[in-house]
Amino acid sequence: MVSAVYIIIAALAAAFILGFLKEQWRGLAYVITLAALAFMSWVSAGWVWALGWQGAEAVDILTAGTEPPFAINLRMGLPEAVLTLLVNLTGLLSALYLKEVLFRLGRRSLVVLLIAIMALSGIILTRDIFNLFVFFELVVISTGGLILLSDDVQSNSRALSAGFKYLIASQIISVLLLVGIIFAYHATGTLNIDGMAGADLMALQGGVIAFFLMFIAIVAELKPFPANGWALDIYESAHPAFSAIFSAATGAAALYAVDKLLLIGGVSWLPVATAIGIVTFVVSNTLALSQSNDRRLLGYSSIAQIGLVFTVLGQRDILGDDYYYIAFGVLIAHAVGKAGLYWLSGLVAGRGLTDWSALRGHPLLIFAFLTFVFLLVGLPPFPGFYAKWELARYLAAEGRLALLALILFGALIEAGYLFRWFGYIIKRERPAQGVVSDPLKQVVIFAAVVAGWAMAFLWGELSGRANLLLALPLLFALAFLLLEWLPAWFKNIVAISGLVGYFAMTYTEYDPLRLIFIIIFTLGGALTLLASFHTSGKRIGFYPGAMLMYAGLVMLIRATDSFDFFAAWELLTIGSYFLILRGKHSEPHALSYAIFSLAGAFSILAGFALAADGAVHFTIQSLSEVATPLAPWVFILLAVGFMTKTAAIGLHIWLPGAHAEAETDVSPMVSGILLKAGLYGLMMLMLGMGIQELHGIKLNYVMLWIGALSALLGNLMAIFEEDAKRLLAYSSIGQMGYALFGLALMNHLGWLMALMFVINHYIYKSMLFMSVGGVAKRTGTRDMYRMGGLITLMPLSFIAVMIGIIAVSGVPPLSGFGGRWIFYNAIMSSEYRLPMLIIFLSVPVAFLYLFRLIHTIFLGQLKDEHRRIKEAPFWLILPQMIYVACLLVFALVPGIALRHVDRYLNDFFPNGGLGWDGLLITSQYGYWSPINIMIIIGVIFMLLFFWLLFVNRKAQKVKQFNIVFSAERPYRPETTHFAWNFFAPYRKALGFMVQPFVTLFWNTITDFLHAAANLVRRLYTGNGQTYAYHLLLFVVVVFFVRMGV
Amino acid sequence: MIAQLAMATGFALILIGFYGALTNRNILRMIVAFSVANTGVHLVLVAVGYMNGRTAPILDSAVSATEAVTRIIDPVPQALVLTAIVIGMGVTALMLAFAYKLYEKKRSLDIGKFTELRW
Amino acid sequence: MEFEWIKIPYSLLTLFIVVNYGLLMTAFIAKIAARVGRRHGIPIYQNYIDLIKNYGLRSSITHGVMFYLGPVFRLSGGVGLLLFVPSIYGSEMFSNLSFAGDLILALYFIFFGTLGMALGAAESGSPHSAIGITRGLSQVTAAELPMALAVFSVALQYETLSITEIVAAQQGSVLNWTLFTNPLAVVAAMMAFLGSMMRPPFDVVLAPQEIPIGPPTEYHSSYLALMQTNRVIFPVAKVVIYTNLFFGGATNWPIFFLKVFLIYMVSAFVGVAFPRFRVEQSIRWFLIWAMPLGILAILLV
Amino acid sequence: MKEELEKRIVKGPDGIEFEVEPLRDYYCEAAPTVMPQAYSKIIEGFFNWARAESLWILGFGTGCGAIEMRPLMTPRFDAYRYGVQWRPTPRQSNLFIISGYLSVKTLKRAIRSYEQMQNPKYVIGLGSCTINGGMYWDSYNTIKCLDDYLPVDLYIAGCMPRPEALLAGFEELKKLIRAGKAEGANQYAENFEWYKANQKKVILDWDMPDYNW
Repeated sequence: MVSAVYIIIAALAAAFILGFLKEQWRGLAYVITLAALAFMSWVSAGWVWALGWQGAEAVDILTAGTEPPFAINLRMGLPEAVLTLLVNLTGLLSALYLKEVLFRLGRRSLVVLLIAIMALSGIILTRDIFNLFVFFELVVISTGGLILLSDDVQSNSRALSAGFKYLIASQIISVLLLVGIIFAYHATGTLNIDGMAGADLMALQGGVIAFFLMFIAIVAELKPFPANGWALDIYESAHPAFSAIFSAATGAAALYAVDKLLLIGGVSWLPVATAIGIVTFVVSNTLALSQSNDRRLLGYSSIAQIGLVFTVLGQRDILGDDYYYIAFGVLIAHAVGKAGLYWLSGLVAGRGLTDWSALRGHPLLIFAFLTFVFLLVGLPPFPGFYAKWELARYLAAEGRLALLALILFGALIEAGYLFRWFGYIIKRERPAQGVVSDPLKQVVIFAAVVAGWAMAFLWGELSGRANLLLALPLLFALAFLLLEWLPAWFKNIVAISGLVGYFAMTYTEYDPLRLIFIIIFTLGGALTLLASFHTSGKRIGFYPGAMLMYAGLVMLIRATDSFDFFAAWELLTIGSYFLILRGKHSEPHALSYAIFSLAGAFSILAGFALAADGAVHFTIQSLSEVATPLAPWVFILLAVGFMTKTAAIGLHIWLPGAHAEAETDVSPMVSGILLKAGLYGLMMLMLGMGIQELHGIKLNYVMLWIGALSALLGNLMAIFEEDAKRLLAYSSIGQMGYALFGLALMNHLGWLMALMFVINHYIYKSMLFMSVGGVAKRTGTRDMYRMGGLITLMPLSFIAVMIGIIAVSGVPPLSGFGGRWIFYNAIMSSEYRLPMLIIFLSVPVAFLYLFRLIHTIFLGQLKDEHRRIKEAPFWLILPQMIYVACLLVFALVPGIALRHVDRYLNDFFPNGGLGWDGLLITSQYGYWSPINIMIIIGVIFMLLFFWLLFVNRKAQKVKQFNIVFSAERPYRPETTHFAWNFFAPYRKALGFMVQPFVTLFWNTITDFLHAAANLVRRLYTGNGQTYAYHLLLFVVVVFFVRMGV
Repeated sequence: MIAQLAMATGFALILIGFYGALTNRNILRMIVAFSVANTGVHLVLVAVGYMNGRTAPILDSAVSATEAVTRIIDPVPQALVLTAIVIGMGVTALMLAFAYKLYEKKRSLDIGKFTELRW
Repeated sequence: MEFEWIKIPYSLLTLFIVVNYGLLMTAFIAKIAARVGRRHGIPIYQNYIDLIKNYGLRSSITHGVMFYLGPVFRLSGGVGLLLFVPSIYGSEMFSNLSFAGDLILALYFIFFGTLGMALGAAESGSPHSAIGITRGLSQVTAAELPMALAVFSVALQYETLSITEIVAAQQGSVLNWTLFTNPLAVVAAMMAFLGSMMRPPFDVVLAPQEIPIGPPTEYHSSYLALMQTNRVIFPVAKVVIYTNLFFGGATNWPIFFLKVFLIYMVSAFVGVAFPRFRVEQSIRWFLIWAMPLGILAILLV
Repeated sequence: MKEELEKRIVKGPDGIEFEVEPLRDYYCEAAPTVMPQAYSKIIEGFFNWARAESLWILGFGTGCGAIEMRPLMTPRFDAYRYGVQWRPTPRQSNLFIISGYLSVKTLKRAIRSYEQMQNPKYVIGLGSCTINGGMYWDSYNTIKCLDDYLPVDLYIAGCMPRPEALLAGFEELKKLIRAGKAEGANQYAENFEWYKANQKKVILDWDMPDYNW
């Protein structure tokens, strides 16, 4: 292998040669620079290959041919190789990116660039402390030079002032560092880091202060929270390509320098590192919330990410051999993501976050943006995800829960503002100036994207678990990215056949409980996708999102290990987020959905980490073996996570907006199918952990109350809704409340009822959403009081809605009654009484909003503008009719689905099963024979109907205004259709129960965060001197905190 | 005795430099203050290497190579200070270049004038 | 518990008896209510005449398919409710079609008629019927809560959901009736009974003259005839459930007629004495007075 | 013609413009038809008996006679005994009592209610105002002879007839119905044009289809 020192030699040689070239031979100079950078990258890549795969040993390069204390030595181990590769590659790509700027400024800027990259590689390689100082100063000087590349140097002095502030800060840092070095040398007698580490500097006289000065100087390079005003100004004003180098390369080099220093400092300094790191991570992320300039936001985000890596460095004592896997996972994800975003910001003209909506015309660039956001937030399948999982596992094992909570909180905020930004891109109206279409810059960006996905694959391989990228469902979903150019109907066929094929391939492997869920997710999904034929064009972004959700759902069912379960959970969350975001006004709702779901996912992550207690592979089944002191907390964390997905009361405010604003064929998917993932999670949890107790309170009793309250309040809120889809959304909250109640009963019939609700809710909710979507598509509005009298124009939709509401309200002939019957038998045999009372109130309440739905849309007075509307599109009607058939079949023969599950549940809840003999279903208390009921009601109904038809065979068909109107002539259809504020008396009586307290609660939290961010960011006044004060103050404070306390 | 005196003056210069940099609003005054601080650091560097009763680490007729070990002070800080001085000079030169550019832009040398980038 | 063909004629017989009994009894109770107002009151056979006259009317109009289905839903709801519950305890002949479902079926089948009526009346397009439906649904759902609580408390008390077993448990002396063994449930149920009988304290739904008789404003001739038949069958069917659950059921027809009449009289008595509640007043009345009793009934069973 | 009844061009949600003609789109324009007797004499007789025994009056009081109709429902006169009952909606009522003078405005509403009643339907005119205009014989806005506008089956004389007279009138009407001679509805249907012409002569703003179902 080529010796590592050639990296530095190549850079210096190239810089030297450039000196000889004529001023106007710019092309040649540029080529030489690129060649040098390429060579340096090739050398470090060679070392990465040798050390990583060939199994070679770390090599020490003795520069002066003698042992360290008397000469500087460089070391090339695996970490150094990876980091130098990262630095050199970033340098090369940025050089490519800066082509025309470098051409304009000539060869002097090329030299400065080469020196900068060489200095960064030097920082990583050198093992000598003074040499480290020299390389740091080289970085300072070259950074000072590179900042001036920024294009707005001519226009205003922002870049200049940022550079000057940086130099002020670096002066202070160099003073501290030099004093620290000399005293450390004086104490230990050597300048070599390994030598100092061996000499146990702490014990020597004055050693602690010396180390502190060195340590705090290098940490100041990492831009810690109070002392990073100068860094933000650089990020905001410098050329984006330089900011990419500054955040990815300089950040990585400085981090590794601190890591080397910590070898000297020993374990006692790790808590200080963790404290500084976590404060920087959380506070910088919070401050990023209130940013509107894109580069300054990226600056805050990069400071936060470096803070996170610094926290990981601070945890090196407990992370053991996974230390590099986690640290590099987070670092590389940050580097690639941040560099990519900076390069992307070079293409966008406007600097506001909403100006990025110019990207909308370029799907590839949006895919790039998404890849970088995924890298930063740490979503599967990217390295950050694996790193976060392992980190959580170690932290939970060590009991450092506060730290874990802070990390997850910071990650949640970061996800929040990045997804908010993505929402702006997709939804805000596009600015006049389009995207700069410079092919070279786009090549650089896509290089970063490819690097991101390569790292994802690599981290999957290294993780020792099933590599996510090799999971068949995920691959199938990602394949749709390649099919984006095809027409929508073709992709729809591929998607449906994929789902059905997957079911046909694997349906034998599931037990009855999972079989029901798999049928709903795959066959049900295929059925819902039928409705997607009604659209035209390419529908860019719909199928990858949808298939990602279905992939997540399917992998969730098949997951046995907690890691796969969690990965599937996050995949389905992201997939459904993309689906919801497609709605016209769905941006804020999709964002709140994403944040709630991610918060839920993080609580699940914490729950699994806590339960695993250090074990690398923790299966779902082994939830039952969790030790008693931890078990209730694990139960709570996991239950909260799953309940955010089933929108239990308190965590439900995202659901109405998300389901109502989604597209016509997305609402059924998100509402009918996605909510079941939460229920499946709860089932696995309760099957595993059974009834838990915390301080004497049974946790499933608490869930009973939550389920009951969700049922009641969900239904009550649905009554007073004017928007049809929001009404259905609130009703979903109510239905999920029922299912949660059934599960929490923890007896045989309770679970059977929950499953009955799972099936019923899927069928009728998808059907109702489709029919309401079809009506909204035809009438152009979702407000119910604007519709009316559509029964003659949209008869099939009417039939679907009527069958739907009969099923939902639980009136006998249809399957809803089955759910209620099992519910009654379940509560008969359970010993809880009070929560049931709330359920009893919510049973009839469901009746009200269902009637309101059908009355205001289909019956009553037909408005003028709706006189010529056609029936809903065929492809929306077909699935509805299939659902009607399903409902009737399920009403007649519930046994086909429930019988097997009933027997399967016997081994969890032995007593209380149902008897399935012939047509009659008997339980311990009562009996129910669906077929007889249907026949009897049918016969009576038909008899009376034909009798009435016979008697009224000569009836005169009249129109809408031939009504008894107290002998007056009705004025207009709008004034005679009673639909607005339909249940006014009910609101007078029970209105107090639907005041939006929960929304108020969550709004105050977010407002508090924004206010705090707005307040704290005032700290950066923009004055270089104040930044110097901050730096010194930071040094003094850390000193006293470390020494004094 | 001399070493402690040199060390003390070194630290004094550093503190004076910091004080000057933090209180003066004029950029040039700040640069001068920083160079004062730098010289203070260099003084400290050299003072640390001093040993009583020993001479400068120059191998010439006065001190031959063989007896050098007992006669000369620790040469390493001296070497370090050379590099430190060079680097200090480089950074100060860059700061002056920036100061000139800043003045060109805003016709003012007051650090408080350049606060467009904030919050 | 199995279906035999002989059950159909038996059920029709029960239906015939109940329809005639209903027509006579409602006229008789109307006469009693009149006598309270010192009026002579309608002749006993008046209901028959009204029925025949409505069928006899020559012309009728229709607002659409759902308009047709309104009365059909309503009457099939009433007839179904009657037939799903065993009328006479112990007699195979008059156990009607109760093999199809138990107490829960009866409890939920009450909504079948209400839902159908609401849909039919809404199809007529008249705002008066829509307002009537809103009031009706709001009130019925509030009234349904104490009923559900009482029924559940009884089910818990007798550990069964099958009506025949509940009636069997109440045989023997009068003291075995649920009235005495579980009085709170019975009081709650009777309050709920008032709510669903469309009698004056809670007749804001029909509210004659205010919103010309609410939902059935647009119904006439044969539709109205069907509704009149239901106006007769449905209360009796509901009362049959009450007798079976709370008042020891009926072992033969005379006891059946007597018990049904007495329970029906309860709502007549209250109806004659009290003015009409507004909807939110009636909702509050149910939730403040009836529901606590129901809750106590369940907790103390 | 009122503004809301004018023909207008309306744009549907899918952008198609079409014309809405309220009188044609909101109302059924069929003319009344003569309803044949029931299948045979006996059944028609039986039905007539039932119709006679259960007279449902429409709660529509016009003029001073209305106050006389209230006592019918009080204990003293109690018309319930004879199967007579109030019905608030014209749909369900068979008997329409024009109780006193009928101004043109009220006539328009009376016709609308009458036409919403089901065949067979009967009309009783109270007092002399319905016979020949009574004391308003020379008034500019009342109608002088009810017979020109509605087919009247029975007149009860008296300015205003007391409840006892009304009860006697009901007995008289029952005899007519039982005899099958109370076919006002069919008579109205047969010479519908004549009736409608008379009505339009008096009611100038007749902004309705001819027969308002």
